[in-house]
Amino acid sequence: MTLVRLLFYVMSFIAIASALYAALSKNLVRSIFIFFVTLFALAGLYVIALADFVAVTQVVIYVGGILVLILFAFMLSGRETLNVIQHQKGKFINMAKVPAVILAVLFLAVIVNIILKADADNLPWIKQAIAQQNEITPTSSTIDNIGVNLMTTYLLPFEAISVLLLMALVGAAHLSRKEGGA
Amino acid sequence: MITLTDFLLVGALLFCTGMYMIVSKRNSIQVLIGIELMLNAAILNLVAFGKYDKLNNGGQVFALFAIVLAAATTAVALAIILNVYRRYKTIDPDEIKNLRD
Amino acid sequence: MSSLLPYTDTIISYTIAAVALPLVASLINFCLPVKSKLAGWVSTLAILLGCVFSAMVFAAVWDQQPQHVQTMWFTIGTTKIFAGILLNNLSVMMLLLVSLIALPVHIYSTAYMKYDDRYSRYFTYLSFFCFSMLGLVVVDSLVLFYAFWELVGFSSYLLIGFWFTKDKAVQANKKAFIMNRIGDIGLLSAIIILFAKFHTFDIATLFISDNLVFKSVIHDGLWISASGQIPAVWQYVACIGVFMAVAAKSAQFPLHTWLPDAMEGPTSVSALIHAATMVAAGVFLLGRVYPLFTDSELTVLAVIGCFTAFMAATIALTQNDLKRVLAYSTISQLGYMILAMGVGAYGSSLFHLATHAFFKCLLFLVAGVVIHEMQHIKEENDLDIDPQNIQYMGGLRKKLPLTFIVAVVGSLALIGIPLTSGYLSKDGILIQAFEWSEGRSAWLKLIPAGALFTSWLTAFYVSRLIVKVFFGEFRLLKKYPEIKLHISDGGWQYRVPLILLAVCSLFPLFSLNPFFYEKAWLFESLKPAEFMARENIYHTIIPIGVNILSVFVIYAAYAIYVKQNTFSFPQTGFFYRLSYNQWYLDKIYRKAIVKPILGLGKTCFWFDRNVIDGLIHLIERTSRMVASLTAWSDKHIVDGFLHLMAALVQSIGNFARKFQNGKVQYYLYSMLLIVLVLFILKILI
Amino acid sequence: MNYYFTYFIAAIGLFSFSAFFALFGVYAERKISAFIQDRLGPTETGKYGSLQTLADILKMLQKELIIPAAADKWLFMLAPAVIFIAVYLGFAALPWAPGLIPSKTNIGLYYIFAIISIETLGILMAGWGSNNKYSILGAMRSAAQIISYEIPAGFAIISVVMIAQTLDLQLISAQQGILATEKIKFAGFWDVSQIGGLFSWNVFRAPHLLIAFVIYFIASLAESNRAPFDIPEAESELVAGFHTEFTGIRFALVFLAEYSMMFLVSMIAVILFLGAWNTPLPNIAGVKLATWTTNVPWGIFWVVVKTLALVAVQMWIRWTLPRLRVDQLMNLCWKVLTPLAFACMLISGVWRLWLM
Repeated sequence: MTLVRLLFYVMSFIAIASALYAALSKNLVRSIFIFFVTLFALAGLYVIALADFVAVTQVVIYVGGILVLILFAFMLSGRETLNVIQHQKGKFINMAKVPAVILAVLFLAVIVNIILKADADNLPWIKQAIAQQNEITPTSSTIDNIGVNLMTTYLLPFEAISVLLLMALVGAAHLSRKEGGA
Repeated sequence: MITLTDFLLVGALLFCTGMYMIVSKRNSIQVLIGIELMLNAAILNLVAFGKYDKLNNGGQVFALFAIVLAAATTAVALAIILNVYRRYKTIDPDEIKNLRD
Repeated sequence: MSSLLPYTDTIISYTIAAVALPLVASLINFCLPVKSKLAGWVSTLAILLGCVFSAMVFAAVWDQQPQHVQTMWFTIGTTKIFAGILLNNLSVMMLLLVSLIALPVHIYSTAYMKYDDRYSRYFTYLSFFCFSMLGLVVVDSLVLFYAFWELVGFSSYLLIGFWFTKDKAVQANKKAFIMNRIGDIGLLSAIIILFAKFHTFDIATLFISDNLVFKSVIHDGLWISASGQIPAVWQYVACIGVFMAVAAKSAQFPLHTWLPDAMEGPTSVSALIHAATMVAAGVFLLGRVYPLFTDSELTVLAVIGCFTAFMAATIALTQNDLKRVLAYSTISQLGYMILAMGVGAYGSSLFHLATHAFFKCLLFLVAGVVIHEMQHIKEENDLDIDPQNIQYMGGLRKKLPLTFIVAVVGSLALIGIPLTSGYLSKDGILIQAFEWSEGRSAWLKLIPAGALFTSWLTAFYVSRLIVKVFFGEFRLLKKYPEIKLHISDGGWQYRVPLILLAVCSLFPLFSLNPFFYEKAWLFESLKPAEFMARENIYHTIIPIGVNILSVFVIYAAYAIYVKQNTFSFPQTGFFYRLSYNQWYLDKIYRKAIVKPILGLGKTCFWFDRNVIDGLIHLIERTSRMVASLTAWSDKHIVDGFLHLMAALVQSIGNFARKFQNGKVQYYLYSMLLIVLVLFILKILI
Repeated sequence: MNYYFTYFIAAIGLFSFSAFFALFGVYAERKISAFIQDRLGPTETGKYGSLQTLADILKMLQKELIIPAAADKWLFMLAPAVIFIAVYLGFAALPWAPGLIPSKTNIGLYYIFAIISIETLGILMAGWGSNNKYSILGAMRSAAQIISYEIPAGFAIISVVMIAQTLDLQLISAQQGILATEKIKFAGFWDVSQIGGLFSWNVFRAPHLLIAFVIYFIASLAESNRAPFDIPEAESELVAGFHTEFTGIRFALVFLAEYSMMFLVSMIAVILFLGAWNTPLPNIAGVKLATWTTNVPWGIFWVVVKTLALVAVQMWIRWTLPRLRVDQLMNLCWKVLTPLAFACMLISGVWRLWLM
C-alpha cells in the first residue's frame, strides 16, 4: 500500500461519499456546497492520474466558475424557492424514489460488469503505449505539450469550442435579460 | 500502482449517482448538479485514459474541452432555469409541463 | 523584428513603415478626444512620412529587381499558406501614387473639416483608409488581398456615411456597401476557385514568377494545368467573379450606381477615395490578375468599359450637381481604363490610372473649395439653396483666381489637351484601341469609335462645368441681389494641395516629350512585349483629330453657356431626359430588382391570404358540414354504439396519455430504462 | 519519512508566518491610518502600543462563539476555515529565495490563481450560512466583485506569462535577475544578463508590463476586498458584510485570511512584476553588487521588503481613497481594466515575437 494508493482510496471515497450526500441531501444549499467537495476530490484524482493541468483547470472553472454561478442563480431566484424545497416530503427513503434507486443500481451493475469484462488495463493499445514509453510518468511535465497540441493538432476543436462558448455567453445573457428590456 | 479499472469504477459510481439525481430530484438546480456529476465521471475516464497518450495528450485535451463545455452548458441551463422560475415561480421540473408560449 | 522576417531588408521595412504609419495614426486619433485638432496633424505627418518611405521604395524597386518576401502564415492540412510583401513595378507605382495623392488631401482636409464636430474621427477613418489601400497594393497573398479589399470597402462605407445624421448619406453608404458586397462575393469565389485549382494564394506564384495561370490552358472544355484539370466553366466563373469585383469597386456598368451617391461624403473624401484611389483598386486588381483573362474575355471587358465610359459621359452632360458631374466623369474615365485593359493596353491603362488620379483629385478639391464657399454664402445670408448646384454659380473666376487656374489645368488634363498628363495617357488608350480593332469584326470597331466619341463628350461636359462655374455672371447674385459675398481661395491648406496637384497634372512629371505618349517613363516600364512602334497611321491622326475637335467642342460649350446666343438645347427631348435621369438605371434597378422582390413578398402574402387561407376555409366548411352530419347521425342512429366506442377511445387515450405527460424526468426514466434493458439483453445474449 | 517531515515543518512555518504577519499587519494598519489622519493610534499597550494587537487577540480568544439560531450551523462553522485555508494553500507555491520554495510545481502560478478563487466559495458559504440579509448581500457583492476582477487580473498575469513562457514561479523569478539562463534585455534593447539588478525586472524588461502591474494591483485590491473596493463589507451600508455574525476565533480567522490575502497578492505582484527575490542593485563593472546580494538570506530579505512595501501601499490607499459605488466598480472593471489588460496581452505577444 503505497502513499499514492492510499491517497487514491481516500480521494475516491471522499468523492463518492460527498456525491452521494449531494444526491440524498434535502437541503439544496448543502447539496451545492458538498458538490464542491466532490469536485475538489475529483481534482485530486486527476492529479493522481498525472493530469495536473486538468486538475487545476477543474478547480478554476468548476469551483471558481460553475459552482459560484449555480450559487448565484440559486440565491437570485429568491428565498421562496428554498422554502418550497425545504418543505418537501421529509422521509429519508421516499417511495417515489425507489424506482430511481433501482434504475441507478441496475445501471451501476451493468457498467461495472462491462468495465470488468473490458479489462481496460490489458487493452492492446495501452500495452503498446507502455511498450513505446508513450505513458505519462510522474516526473514528466505535460503543460508545454498540451499547449503545443492545443494550437496544432486540436486547433479546430479548440476554435469550435471558443465559438460555442461565445454563443453560450450571448445566449445566456439574452435569456436572463429582464422581460421587455429591449 | 493504480490501475485503469480503479478509475473506471470510481467513474461508474459517480455516473450512477449523477443519473440518480437527474431522474429523481424535484429541483432543476439539483438536476443540473447531477448532470455535472455525470460529466465529471466522463472527464475522469478521459483523464485516466489520457495517461497513456503522452505525445498527443488526447485525453487531457478533451477533458479540458469537456470542462469548458460544461461551463457553457451550465451558463445556458441556469439562464433557462432563472427564466422558468420567473414565469412559473417554481423550478420543479415536474411542474413545468407547458411548452406553449 | 529579426525573428518575424526571413531577412531584414531595408526596402521591405520601409514598405512596412509606409503601410503601418497610417494605421498607427488612425489608432492614435481614435484615442484622441473627438474635437482634438491634433488629429489632423498626426495623420498628415504619418502620410508625409509614408510618402517619403514610399518614394524611397519606389526609387529602389522601379525598373529594378522586384522584391518579394514572405513568411509562413498558417497551415491547412499539408498546404502551407504564406503571407508577405510583393513589390514590383505595378505595386510600387500604386504605393507611391496612393501616398502622393493622400498627402495633399490630408493637408486640404485639415482646413476643410476644421469646424466639424467629429474632426478626429474623420482623420481616424481617413488614415485607416490609407492603411487599407496601401496594404492592398503591397500584399502578395490573395487572402490578404481580400482582407484589405474588404477593409477598403469598409473604410469607404465609414467615410461616405461620415455625416450620418443626413438621411441621404446613410442611404448612400448603405448602397455603396451593398454594391460592394456583390463585388466581394465575386472576388471571393474567384479566389476560392483559384485556390482549388492551383493550391496557392500566392499572387507571385499564380501570376508573376511561376505564372501558373498563364501556363494553364483551356482545351476540350477542361481547364488544364500542372496541378490537374477541372471543367473550364470554372475559369469563366472566376473571370466573372473578378469582373464583378472590378465592376463594383471601380463602378463599371451594372454596378456603378453607388458612386454618384457616394458623393454625399465630405468632398475631400470624394477626392481621395471615390476619384483617385479606391475606385482604382478595381483596375489594380485587373492588373494583378491580368493573365487570368483569355482573349475573348478581354473583349467583353473592353465592350463593358467602352459602354460605361460612353454612358457615364452622356449622363455627365446634363447633371447640375457639381460633384455628380465629376463622379460621372470618374466613372467614364474608369471605363477608359477597363477598356484599355480589355484591348490589351495594360500599360496605358495603368498610366491613365496614375494621371487620372492627379487631375481628378485636383478637380474634386476645386469642387470642394467652390462648395465650401457656396456653403459659406448660404450660411452667411441664410439662403435656401443647394451649395453644390452649378445653376447658382458663375463668374467665380474673379473671386477665386487660383482655384480657377488650377481648375482649368485639371479640366484640360481631363479633356486630354496637349501639354497635360491626361493627353499622354488618354491618347495612348485611344491609339491602342484603334490598333487593336485592326482586323477585327466591324462591330468591335465600334469600341474605339465609341471611345473617341466619348472623349469629345468629355470635352463638352467639362467645358460646360467650367464655364457654368467660373464664367459669365454670378447667377446667385442675380436671384438674390442683396446678398453679401466674402469669399476667397482660402488659406495655405487649400492653396498648397491645389498647386501641387496642378503641377502634377502637367506633362513634365511623366514625360519630357509632351506629345508622344510612348515616351513617358511610366508607360515605358509597363508596356507589353508586343508593342507596335510609332509607324501606324493612328499615331498621328488620332491625337490631331481628337484635339482639334475637342477645341471646337470647348468653344461650342463656351458659346452656348456663356454667350447664350442663338442656340440652346431642348430641355425636354428623349436624350435629355435619358441623360438627366442617369439612363433611368436607378429606376430600372428599383423596378427590376427591388420592386420584383417586394412584389414577390406581396404575392406570397396574397397567396397565403387567399389561396391557402381559402383552402383552409374550404376544409373548415367541409368539416363543419361533416360534423353536423355526424352529430345528426350520432344523435339519431348510432348513439349506443358510439358511446361504446367513445368509452373505448377514452380508455386508450388515457392509457397513452400517461406516457405523454410533459415531464422531462419521466421521459428520462423511460429512455434510461430502455437503454438498460438493451444492455442487459446484450449481456445475456 | 524525513521527506514528508520537511513538508510539515514548512506548513507550520508558513502558518506561523501568516499569523505573525496578521498581527504585524493590523498594528501597521492602525499606525499608518493614524499617521495619515494625523493622530497617534495605539499608544498604551507596550512601547508605542506595539502589543495592542496581541491584547486584541487575547480578548478575541476568550469571547463566546455565537451561532445565530436561524443559521445553517455547518456552513456557518466551516466558512471561516474554508476562507482561510483557501488563502493559506496559496502560500504553498510561493518562492522565497533561489531554490527555496515550499512546493516546487511547474504550474505554480495557475495553481495559485485557482486556489484564490476558492475564497469566493467560502465567502458565499459564510454569507448564506449566517442567514442574515446584510451577510448575504455582502457575500453576493463580494463574489460578483471577485469574479469580475479575476478577468483583468488573469489577463495581466497572462501577459507576464507570455513574456516568461512558463507557469513555474521559481523560473519566472529566476528570469528576472543575474541567475537567468536566457538573455535578458532591458526594455527590449539593452542586454543586462550580466548586470542584473533593477533593470532585469519584468516591468523594465517589457515596459507595457508596468500597465499590467497597475491593472493587477488594482484587481488584487478588489480581490482581497480592500478599500476602495470594500463594498462587500461597507460599514455604512451592510454593517460588516459577510462576517457580520462571526465572533471570537472565527472572526479572527476571517481577519487572518484577509491579511494573509493582502500579503499573498502583493507577493504574487512582486514575483511577477518586481523581480521576485532578485536584488534591485545592479552589477557595476567590478562592483558586483547584484552577485553579492543574490543568495538565500538576501532573497528572503528582498522579497519580504518588496512585499511589505506593496502592503504598505495597499494600506495607504485604503486610508486615502473613498469607496467606489457598485456601478463605478463594475464600470472600472469591464470598461477600463479589461480592455487595457487585453491590450497588454496583445503587446506581450508582439513583444515576445519581435523583441525577445
